[in-house]
Amino acid sequence: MRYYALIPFLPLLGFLINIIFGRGLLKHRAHWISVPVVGLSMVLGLMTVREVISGNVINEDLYSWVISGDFKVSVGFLIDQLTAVMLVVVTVVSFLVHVYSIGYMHGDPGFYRFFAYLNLFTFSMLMLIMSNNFLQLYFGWEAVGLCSYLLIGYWYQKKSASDAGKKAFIVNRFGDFGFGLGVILIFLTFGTLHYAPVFGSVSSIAGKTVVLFGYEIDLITLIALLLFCGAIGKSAQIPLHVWLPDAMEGPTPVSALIHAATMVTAGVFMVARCNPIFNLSEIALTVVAVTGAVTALFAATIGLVQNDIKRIIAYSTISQLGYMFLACGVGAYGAGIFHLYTHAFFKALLFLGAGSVMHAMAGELDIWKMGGLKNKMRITYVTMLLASLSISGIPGFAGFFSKDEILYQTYLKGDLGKVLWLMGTVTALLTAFYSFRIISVAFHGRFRGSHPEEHHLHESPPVMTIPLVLLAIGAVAAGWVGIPPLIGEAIGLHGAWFYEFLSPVVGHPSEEGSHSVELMVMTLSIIAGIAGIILAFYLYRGDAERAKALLKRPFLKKIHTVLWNKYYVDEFYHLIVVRPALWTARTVIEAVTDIGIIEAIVNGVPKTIGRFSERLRAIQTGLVNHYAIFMVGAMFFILAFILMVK
Amino acid sequence: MQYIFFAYLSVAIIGLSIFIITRKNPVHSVLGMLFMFIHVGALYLFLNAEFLAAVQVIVYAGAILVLFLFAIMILNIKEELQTELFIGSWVMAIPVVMGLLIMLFLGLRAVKAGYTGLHNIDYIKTMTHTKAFGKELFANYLLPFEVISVILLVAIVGAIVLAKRRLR
Amino acid sequence: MDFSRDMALIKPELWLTGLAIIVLLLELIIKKKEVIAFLGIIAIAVTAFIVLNVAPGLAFKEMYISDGYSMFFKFIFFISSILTILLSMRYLRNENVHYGEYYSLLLFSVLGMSFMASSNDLILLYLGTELMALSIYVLTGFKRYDARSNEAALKYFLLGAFSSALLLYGISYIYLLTGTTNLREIAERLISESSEPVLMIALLFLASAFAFKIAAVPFHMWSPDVYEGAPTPITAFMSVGPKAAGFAVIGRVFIIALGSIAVDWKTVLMVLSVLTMIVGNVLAISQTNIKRMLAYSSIAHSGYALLGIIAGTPEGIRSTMLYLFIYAFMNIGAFAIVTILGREGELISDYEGLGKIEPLWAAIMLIFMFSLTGIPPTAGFVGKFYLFMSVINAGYTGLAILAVIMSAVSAYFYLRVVMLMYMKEPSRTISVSPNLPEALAVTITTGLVLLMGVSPYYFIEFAKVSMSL
Amino acid sequence: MIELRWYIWLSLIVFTIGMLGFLTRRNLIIIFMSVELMLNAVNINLVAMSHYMQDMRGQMLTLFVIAVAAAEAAIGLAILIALFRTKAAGHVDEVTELRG
Repeated sequence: MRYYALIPFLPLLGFLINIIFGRGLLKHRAHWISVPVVGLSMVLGLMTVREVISGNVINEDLYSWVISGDFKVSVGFLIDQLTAVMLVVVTVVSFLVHVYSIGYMHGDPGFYRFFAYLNLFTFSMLMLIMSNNFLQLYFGWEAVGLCSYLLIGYWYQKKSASDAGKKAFIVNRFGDFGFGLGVILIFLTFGTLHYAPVFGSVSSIAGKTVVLFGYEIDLITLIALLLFCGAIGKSAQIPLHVWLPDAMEGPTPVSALIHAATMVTAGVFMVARCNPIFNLSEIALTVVAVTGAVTALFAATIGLVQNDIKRIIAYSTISQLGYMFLACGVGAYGAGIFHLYTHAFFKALLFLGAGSVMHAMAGELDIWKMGGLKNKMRITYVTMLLASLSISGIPGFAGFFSKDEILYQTYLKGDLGKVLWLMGTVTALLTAFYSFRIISVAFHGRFRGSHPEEHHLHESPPVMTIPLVLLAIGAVAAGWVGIPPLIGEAIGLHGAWFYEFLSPVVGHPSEEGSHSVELMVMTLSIIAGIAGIILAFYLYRGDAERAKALLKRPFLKKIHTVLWNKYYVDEFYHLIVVRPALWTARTVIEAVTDIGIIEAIVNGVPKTIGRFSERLRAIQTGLVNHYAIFMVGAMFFILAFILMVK
Repeated sequence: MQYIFFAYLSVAIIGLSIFIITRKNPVHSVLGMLFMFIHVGALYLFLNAEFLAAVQVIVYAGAILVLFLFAIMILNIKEELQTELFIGSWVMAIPVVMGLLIMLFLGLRAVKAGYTGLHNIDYIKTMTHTKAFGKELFANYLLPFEVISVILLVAIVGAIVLAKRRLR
Repeated sequence: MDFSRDMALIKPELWLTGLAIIVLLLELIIKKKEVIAFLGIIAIAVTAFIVLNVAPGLAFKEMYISDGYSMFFKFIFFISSILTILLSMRYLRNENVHYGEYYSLLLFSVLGMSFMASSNDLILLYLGTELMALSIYVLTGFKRYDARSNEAALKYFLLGAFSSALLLYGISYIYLLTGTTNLREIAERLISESSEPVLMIALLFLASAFAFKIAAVPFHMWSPDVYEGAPTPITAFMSVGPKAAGFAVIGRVFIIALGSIAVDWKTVLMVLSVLTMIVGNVLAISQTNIKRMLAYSSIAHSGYALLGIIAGTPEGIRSTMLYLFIYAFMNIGAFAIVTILGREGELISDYEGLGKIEPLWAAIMLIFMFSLTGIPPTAGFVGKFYLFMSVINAGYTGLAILAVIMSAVSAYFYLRVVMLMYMKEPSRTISVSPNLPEALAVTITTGLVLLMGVSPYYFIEFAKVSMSL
Repeated sequence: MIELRWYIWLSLIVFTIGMLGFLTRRNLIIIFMSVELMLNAVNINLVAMSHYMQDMRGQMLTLFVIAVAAAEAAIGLAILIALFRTKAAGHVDEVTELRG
């Protein structure tokens, strides 16, 4: 029984049913279809994971769509340990978000459309992670992107939402272009697109070079970097991170599912999946690690000063994704995937919690308009608190184990590793700080909104809080499958089970460290986390007078301004990309259009064909004789041609 | 003698053909066609194909031309005599057809019969053409012969469907 | 010699003839025409079943051949005629010309086509062509109180007769050169006769007559007029069945009989194919009547399908066969929507806002338009993909590039229909109420277009097996 | 002895005349008659070839052509009659509603 094939196709079925019957038959009952299919797909997914844990790895082509010579397009599934981890993440979070959305999207005019897109997204994401070849990966890659744009611009009547959708689309084009080139290059190099033969023969092309623009470039490095281009775009790393904060224009469940737990982690997954390629290129790995570390620190600093609750969490996501890439870059793919896995729970929880708050606050996003929510929204508060503790790396919570492992492995990676480790530890402090800034400002103190607003405050319905509770359990406990051996020994548990589980796919990190180093790293990261929390509570207690007082100092004020404006990256892009593009569009194209060149090309070609077509139509006079004349004429020319040429 | 005979038949056939396509009055054309068919039949006789000659006269002249005459009865001959003979752009047709004719003629300048079969003239003479033809037809061309019968059936059905008046 | 063996081989045609005559006779007794239609479908189904059980072989002095190739084409004819019958009933009733002869004539034309596909002799080929053509002339003019239908029938008839004269003239020179009309013998005797002027003349006339049948430019000019004027189900049928029959004949005559002068006929077909693709696609752009637009699209598709014959390789022939098979479903499907909309869907502008009033039918039309354009995952893409690949593999990369460019041009007019359906506001209200057979036809075509698009493997195998027999 | 090519040339000329008639005449019946001319040309060709090759096949085809011509005539003239009835048109330029 190949029941695993149902895992992606059930959501697809849900999508089809919704899109066909949604408008007429289902309307506000769309979730009757959507939620069960994803639930079933989760159950099957978990069953498959159990199979994998017991040692069965599946790799087969279900069927081939087109075969022509070397070129083969097939739908095939590879379900190994890495896929299993992703299956858990995608199906569980997706199911919980689906359930949550029933409450959150209640009464929205596009209810069925929303669920249809969510189903489609789940399908695409599952196709992406379960693929056994690059083409299907690419298909899933583009399809999740498509769903992402559709859902960011879900409230398309809002200009900011449709603009954000466009921005995500355009920014991702840059990355996907590179990714597409990478896939093509793989096909040209290996003659196949299936993982197994590509990864099997990848070592044979080590050291091969290609000449590009006169430079000799290592082929493997080129492939790896092109693939990584795609990861940068999809996972919102520097310099293509600008779309993710804007993507928060989409409905909050979408932010939780797509822009925190699953789609944006596709880049990390892809790098881990392609580890045989990346491992052969020191340059590519270094690029990955540095990009990750810089992004982590950079995004965390921006997150410090934002006021929009979803934007803070969005920058936090970018930062945490940076951690994952950092791990991959130092060869600790297991740690990266582990962080991906724990992050999915606590980050989805943070977003859903924020959604719950928005639900109570009638869509308000500014944390300064909130305050004292903890008394009105018990469950939301407690779950948010647990998620924040987890992301801050407090021992015992999921985030601690994964983050600690990343920092430890980074520290071991030579001199550059030490620098990156320092950046990572500072980021840990900042992470704790901005996370608890939200808790402190939004949930503690007194309510800063108007009286009717305060009256309106209420805890969300159970359909929303139950997913919160379930995710909170994950945020606390999900990490216990990957306890560091150091702690494991101390409490008598088998440590590092997760890494051993993944090692058939991603191998072990190359460096071995000592217990004392591990203990030092761990202690420092715990200190950083706790320090961040204390600092946040200290500065933002009450009405945050201390924080306001700090901002009076000119130097800090300047820094704040820079951070508030996100290092002016958007402005910078506006200056170097958008403005020139618009300028070109306005002046050059207009000028040329006046001359008529562009018009000749853009409008002219269809118009010429159209005119040609009209002209040709005149030949068709409706007179039988004329038709025969054309036939005879053609015969004359053909015969003349044949006889003369002979 | 045979040259004269062939020359007469050729000239007559060609002349009648031209006559057919240039007459204003369609009835004249049909009559021209009748004569032409008879001449073609004579040509078949000349080629030792008596049976075909008979068929030519009976089917073409006897059946097909009568159909044409029926159809022409519907036309208003008086009006017909006053309208244009050719389509407006008949000039276009001349070079095209002449070009093709020249090309074909160039290709067909020196044709010869390629193969020799079993049915030589003596054989046909002893057998008589009709008998030889019939033997050949029912021995080797049974399937096409049957298909022809279906074609004729279709023609009958089709002609009735198209031409009958609406039943109310 | 062995008469009973001969009869066993032509069993499908015998049955079809018999059943067609029975249908014709029952029409006198049974007043309910839907029953006649149903009998017609049964007749074809029975024939299809028999075709499956006929052993390959030659019959009637090697005039008739039964092989996988003919079987494959016969299935295209059967499928297209069944779909046509399903589409016809309500249409004919609405047009007030619901006569039982319609169905028997349709069966006779299928009979003619199956003789064409099975003929191993130019005589039988000619007679099959005539049987098919005569039936279809009548079917085209079946709306006999409609001037447009009459006009279409007249034009088709006159030009068809003209083209069959061309065919005969060509046959006469083949006969002169080889002393035979049997395709295999022609091939044997022609080896010594390469590229004689007379042979070229014969080739020219044959190619012209066949090009007329498949509506290749510049022998295409009848087809838009005839397609527009004919009853819509017959248009659907004509654009698929007789066209496929034409291809069956082209494949057999050119590749088997004229194999020794492949260079010459490939040149001719290449010119025709290039012209066909360009003119078909370009002229479709400026059409306002949807049937006419589909007529030009059908011309363009002939151009694509010719590519496989030009490639001349088994892979190429197979691709052409597969393409025609796929084309049968997607084109009849598109015409099915046009038929169902009836007088409400004559013009392309009638499709404005259809997505709002009739989302289901608009969605199905969208699938067919996508398929005709060749957008995955529809069958049209698969067909084009294999076709173009086979041409590239045979070394005609330029042709493949042109075909791809022309496919892009074709997107302009196919997707315009989609654009009108979904981006425009409806200007009027229409009610679409297909009857059961029509719904069935649409279901079959839509289902197969999607199925072949998603998993073409079995159909490719089917074509492969048919070729290897 | 008359050579075969004389017959073929005769046939060619008649065929061409038929073609010319088809291409230029307005009257639908005459156009159809031109097709009959072309068919007769083919028949001359076939019978002559058959005779000179001492083979029956060409004559056989001629018989079939004549039969088909009869069937064609029946159908063609029925179509013409249907057209006369709806439109009273007997010339090609009167039936150009379908065009473009």
